[in-house]
Amino acid sequence: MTPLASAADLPTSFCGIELAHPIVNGSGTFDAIAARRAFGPALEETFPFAAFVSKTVTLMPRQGNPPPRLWELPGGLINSIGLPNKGLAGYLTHDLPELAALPVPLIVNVMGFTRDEVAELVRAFAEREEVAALELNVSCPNVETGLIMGADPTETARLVERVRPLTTKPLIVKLTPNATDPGAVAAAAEAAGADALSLINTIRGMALHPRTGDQWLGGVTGGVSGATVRAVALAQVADVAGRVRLPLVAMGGVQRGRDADDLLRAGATLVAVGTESFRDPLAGARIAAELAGLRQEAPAPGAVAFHRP
Amino acid sequence: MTPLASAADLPTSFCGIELAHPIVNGSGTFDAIAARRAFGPALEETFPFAAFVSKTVTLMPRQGNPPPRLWELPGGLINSIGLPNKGLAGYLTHDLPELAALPVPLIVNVMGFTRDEVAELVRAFAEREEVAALELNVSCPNVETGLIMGADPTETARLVERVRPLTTKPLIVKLTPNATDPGAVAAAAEAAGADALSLINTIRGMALHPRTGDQWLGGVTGGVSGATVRAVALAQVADVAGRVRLPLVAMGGVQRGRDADDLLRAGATLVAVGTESFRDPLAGARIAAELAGLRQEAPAPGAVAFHRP
Amino acid sequence: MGAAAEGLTTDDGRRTLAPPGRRRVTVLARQQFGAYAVLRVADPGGPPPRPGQFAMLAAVERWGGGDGERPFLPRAFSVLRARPGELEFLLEDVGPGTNRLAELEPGDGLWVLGPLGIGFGVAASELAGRRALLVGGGVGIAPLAILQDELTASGAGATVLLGFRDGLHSAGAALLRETRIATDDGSHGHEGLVTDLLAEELDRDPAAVVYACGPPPMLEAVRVLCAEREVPAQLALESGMACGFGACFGCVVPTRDGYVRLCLDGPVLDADRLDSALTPGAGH
Amino acid sequence: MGAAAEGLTTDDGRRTLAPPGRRRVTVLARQQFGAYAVLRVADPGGPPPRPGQFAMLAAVERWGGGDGERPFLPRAFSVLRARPGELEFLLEDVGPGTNRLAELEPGDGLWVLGPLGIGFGVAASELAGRRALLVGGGVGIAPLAILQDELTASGAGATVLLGFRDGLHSAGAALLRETRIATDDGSHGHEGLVTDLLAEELDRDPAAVVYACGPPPMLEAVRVLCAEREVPAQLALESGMACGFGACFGCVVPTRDGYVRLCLDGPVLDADRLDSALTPGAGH
Ligand SMILES: Cc1cc2nc3c(=O)[nH]c(=O)nc-3n(C[C@H](O)[C@H](O)[C@H](O)COP(=O)(O)OP(=O)(O)OC[C@H]3O[C@@H](n4cnc5c(N)ncnc54)[C@H](O)[C@@H]3O)c2cc1C
Ligand SMILES: Cc1cc2nc3c(=O)[nH]c(=O)nc-3n(C[C@H](O)[C@H](O)[C@H](O)COP(=O)(O)OP(=O)(O)OC[C@H]3O[C@@H](n4cnc5c(N)ncnc54)[C@H](O)[C@@H]3O)c2cc1C
Ligand SMILES: Cc1cc2nc3c(=O)[nH]c(=O)nc-3n(C[C@H](O)[C@H](O)[C@H](O)COP(=O)(O)O)c2cc1C
Ligand SMILES: Cc1cc2nc3c(=O)[nH]c(=O)nc-3n(C[C@H](O)[C@H](O)[C@H](O)COP(=O)(O)O)c2cc1C
Ligand code: FES
Ligand code: FES
Repeated sequence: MTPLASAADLPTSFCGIELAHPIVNGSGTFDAIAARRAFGPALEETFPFAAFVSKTVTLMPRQGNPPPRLWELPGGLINSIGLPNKGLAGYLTHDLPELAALPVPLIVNVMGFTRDEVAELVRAFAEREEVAALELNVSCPNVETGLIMGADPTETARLVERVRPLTTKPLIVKLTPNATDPGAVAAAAEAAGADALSLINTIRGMALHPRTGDQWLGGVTGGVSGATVRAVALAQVADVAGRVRLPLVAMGGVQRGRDADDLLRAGATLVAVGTESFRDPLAGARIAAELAGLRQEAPAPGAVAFHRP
Repeated sequence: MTPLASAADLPTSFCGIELAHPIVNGSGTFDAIAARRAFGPALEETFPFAAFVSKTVTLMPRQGNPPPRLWELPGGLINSIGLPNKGLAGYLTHDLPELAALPVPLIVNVMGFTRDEVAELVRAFAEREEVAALELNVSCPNVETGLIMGADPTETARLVERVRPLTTKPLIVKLTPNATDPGAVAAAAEAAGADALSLINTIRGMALHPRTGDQWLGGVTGGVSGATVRAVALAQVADVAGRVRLPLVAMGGVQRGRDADDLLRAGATLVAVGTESFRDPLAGARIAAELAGLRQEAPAPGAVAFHRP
Repeated sequence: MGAAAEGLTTDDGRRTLAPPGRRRVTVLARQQFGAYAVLRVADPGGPPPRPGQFAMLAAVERWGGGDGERPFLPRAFSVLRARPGELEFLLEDVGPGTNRLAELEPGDGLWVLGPLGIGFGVAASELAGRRALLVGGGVGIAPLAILQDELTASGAGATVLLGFRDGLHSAGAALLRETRIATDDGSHGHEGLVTDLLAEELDRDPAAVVYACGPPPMLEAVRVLCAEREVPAQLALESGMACGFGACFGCVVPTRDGYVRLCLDGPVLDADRLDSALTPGAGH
Repeated sequence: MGAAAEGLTTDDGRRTLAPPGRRRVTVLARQQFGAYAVLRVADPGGPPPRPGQFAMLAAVERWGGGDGERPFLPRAFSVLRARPGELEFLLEDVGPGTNRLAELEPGDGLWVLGPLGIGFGVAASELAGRRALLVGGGVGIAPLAILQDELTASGAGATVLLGFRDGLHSAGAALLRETRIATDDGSHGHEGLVTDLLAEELDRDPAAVVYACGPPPMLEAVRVLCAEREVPAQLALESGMACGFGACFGCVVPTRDGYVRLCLDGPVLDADRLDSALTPGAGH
């Protein structure tokens, strides 16, 4: 399809971090430590992303939601994972050293149930030179607080104002799509000092048991991701790009270089791959190569301006 | 698949209106007058819906958005139609007499850009005995105002309070899915005197031109509907059903009796079919028959209670 | 064949009413004409379409069947030719829908909704003694075949001018009779545009009614040529459609009186209703 | 065959590492065994899997290929049998994914990611002189075939007990050697449950290690039987998976130490780690 091109043709600068190409992973959709257990040292040689974003870390350890946690959709997935993780202490002891050894910069994604908790998490990473940037998950639809903080401009602004002074590292705010006006939240985050924004997180969805008609997911509702959210993601990215000057990490249903290109045209600086990595662990590298191929055909445009009629 | 069953097995009462079965159309997805031009009098003999919901009527005539207005998705559609209609006067003169002659009750869907406009529309239909119920479109993502009124509980409450005294007809408020908390809007509409709620309207989405990378839709963004929104619709219906006691008209991606059944189990009283009618003009009747078939296999449950873990 | 097969017509005889449900029909044959495929289907219950009418088609298998791949919505196709109980369609493989249709085999199931829309006006009152000039471009030749059949049957006759990209496409000309052909690359007939042939014909004898179907730039050139010479023209336009029966308001094209739904008030429009035939989003 | 084909193992020899990319392989043959299909594929680059390991499979064509129908995600399948450069899988058609795989023909393309997960522990230290008792139910017999091959090759040998619904399914027993069979309807072997046979065997001689794979109720019965008799058991469980390599946290099952990802820490788990083998959402 696209001519074989190298992702090395697409060096990208993001908040002062130099990346080999603009494709990273979506938080919680690639576990580099698990992948190293499954694939061994070969993983590092073919690491598919230009930076690694870790799964959301909370202050205390979490088991996550009861299974079943997955429901397949035509072109997508509902997950109700529920943010299982070892907690801050466990992450610092067990995960950080392993992730720091990856061949790409590390972005740590954190979530707290209060502003104090987020502050504690940010403070914990502020001095860790293994960490290139921090992403604040204010948007997880599986956990009550995520919805509340990230859906409201004022709440978001207060959170960012609170943690901004605690670190000089780039702060990425990950917006929730389950909000009336993601553009307004984006503008509030920018005004409060965020360095970048990422979007979209998963969209709230639900499935019933095919035989009993009861709820299927252990967490009742879950988050929709994959191809099926692509058009919604594109709309929100274009909207937010029109409202802020911050660099954006865009995601939602990216499966091919073409999808990544659409998000870049809509105004993003980086593109994250989530669900597609489940189908193809090296999807990130493939998409970067496809994108480089498209760029050979037609060079990168400036972000397109979308005009209301 | 399902045994041949008759939709007549499913009489349903909705706000005091007796219907042959629980399947109606989504506003703006079936034009009974146009269909009569295409299909002639045979349409009435096989009319697919138990009640007819007309396309949104505004006070003044509207041309709608410039084309292109459609973009196909895997399992769905983005439309940026932009609410073209003849306006109130044109509707009363040209459409109402024709729609009143349909073999099923008529529900008129109206939208205004201010509360005064909505009030004027509601007043205009209050005394028309051809009209069984009114649906307030406060949610159309193609028009700025729709987003604002229907996404905010207070705005919605004010609107409903304003128009509630103007009619004794059942008032259905059609919620927007592009809201932080549709359940809160639903509760506000109930408290303000709505008789029923309908959901979901389309989800904001966007597409780029496959070759030029520019915006595809004349209206820049549009609304996503069809199978691809089904899981999101189900989640919102279950959420709203848990927050209000009002009857619900549920819609979003219904293609089969099974999908309608899921929404009924989640707490709806009626189910509306939208995009699927584009694929199959008699989809409403087919889905009603499939539903009756499912009911023969397993009788209707009470609405399932979904328990958070 | 029942009442439906008799064909109630409205809109001055330019519309045969469609039965309200989509019909599951069976593919009888698929034949290749260069770049085009002709699909012949059995349609025992279907009424006889008017020339220029179309149908919404979807394969029964692997077409968003309850579980959403693309193609998801049915696609619009002009009736190429109709015989009692049979319909023919002409396809060019340009995307997922036409690709899927072009791989159907005899025996496969096809959903058909139609005939839909308003066809060409060929009543004696419309021709008013002038000759019929049929102008087709690419896959747009499809509705001209059934139109030629009708004009031949009525004794009116027609002059047929067809334009194609290249030799592979001009193979489609075999579907009509007594054609003059233009190809962009000169591989068949006149090297150049079909509108060169049209200008020639109109210069020779402007007492004509033009019936045209083809890509938007061709239709626009036809419109301008005819407008300059005050020759009446009927243009079969294209636009993206979701439903084909007026339900979605998605297929509008701008006319001098505002937007009209092409599936309901077209696809054939009188050229003098248009400021331009270059409708947004049409063509590939 | 390169380094990958040699097969680096970890987790006490119970895991062969997978190459990090999915491999596009070719179907060599499909053979029907009653209700089951065996798919044999060429996998020249693949390392030799350990018994109990699985692979994520997806057809190259018509599998959410960039445009989202269901099946969209790959599906997990135990390796039935492995020869150098070849793999075999056993399928039962229970939904869109297995349906699509079961219609693959020789020459068709298949995506394979694997071998994945931790397989059965069959080291001499684990057997510790006891005999191996293999207990399979339905399509769960798959990993027992490769396990029997391994135990036969090592000279340890194995007693094989298989349970099926009916005669159509018990045809799958032909995939293993020297089996004792139970069917629910008595159409083949013992009329009743395979756990009846297991109880009999353990009553006769409890010096055994049990290796089991099958539907959750069967595994739970095996777990209870073995726990009562303090017989060590290794159970190959099932749960819904999206990725198969630990990326999504979707496949967790509850153990005495909390949830574990079955694709990473399983699918084979020591029975004494479980309070129950009835994992939510598994089975059909
Ligand atoms: C009245 C009428 C009669 C017609 N008669 C014929 C005929 O006789 N023979 C024939 O071959 N064709 C005919 N067409 C055209 C035919 O309907 C289209 O070519 C067909 O819809 C293409 O579908 P596709 O899936 O193959 O291609 P698509 O993927 O739909 O691509 C076709 C064009 O649609 C646009 N497009 C691309 N992606 C999308 C998307 N996701 N959503 C929306 N638009 C998109 C682009 O402009 C693209 O070039 C007719 C159209 C009309 C309206
Ligand atoms: C480690 C492991 C090894 C396995 N080995 C084998 C093997 O060797 N042979 C074999 O035949 N099978 C095996 N399986 C099971 C196999 O993976 C499943 O049967 C397969 O995923 C079914 O896919 P499907 O699309 O055919 O059916 P699905 O539609 O996925 O239905 C299968 C079951 O999944 C659930 N389900 C239904 N719809 C959905 C949905 N939309 N989203 C999520 N869940 C849904 C229901 O419980 C349903 O009964 C194994 C599973 C695991 C985890
Ligand atoms: C299984 C799964 C787990 C996820 N976990 C997290 C998480 O821990 N933190 C987070 O910020 N986003 C999480 N996400 C959201 C993704 O990072 C991403 O925003 C979303 O999936 C959309 O991208 P996609 O369509 O490419 O998957 C998760 C998504 C999935 C599918
Ligand atoms: C083409 C199109 C036009 C629509 N027009 C209207 C409208 O005028 N008023 C309205 O309230 N909803 C309108 N809707 C929304 C539908 O009524 C319905 O809420 C939505 O499409 C979801 O249902 P579906 O997935 O079954 O299509 C429209 C939807 C489509 C696809
Ligand atoms: S295609 Fe739907 S109105 Fe014309
Ligand atoms: S299947 Fe994704 S973590 Fe196990």
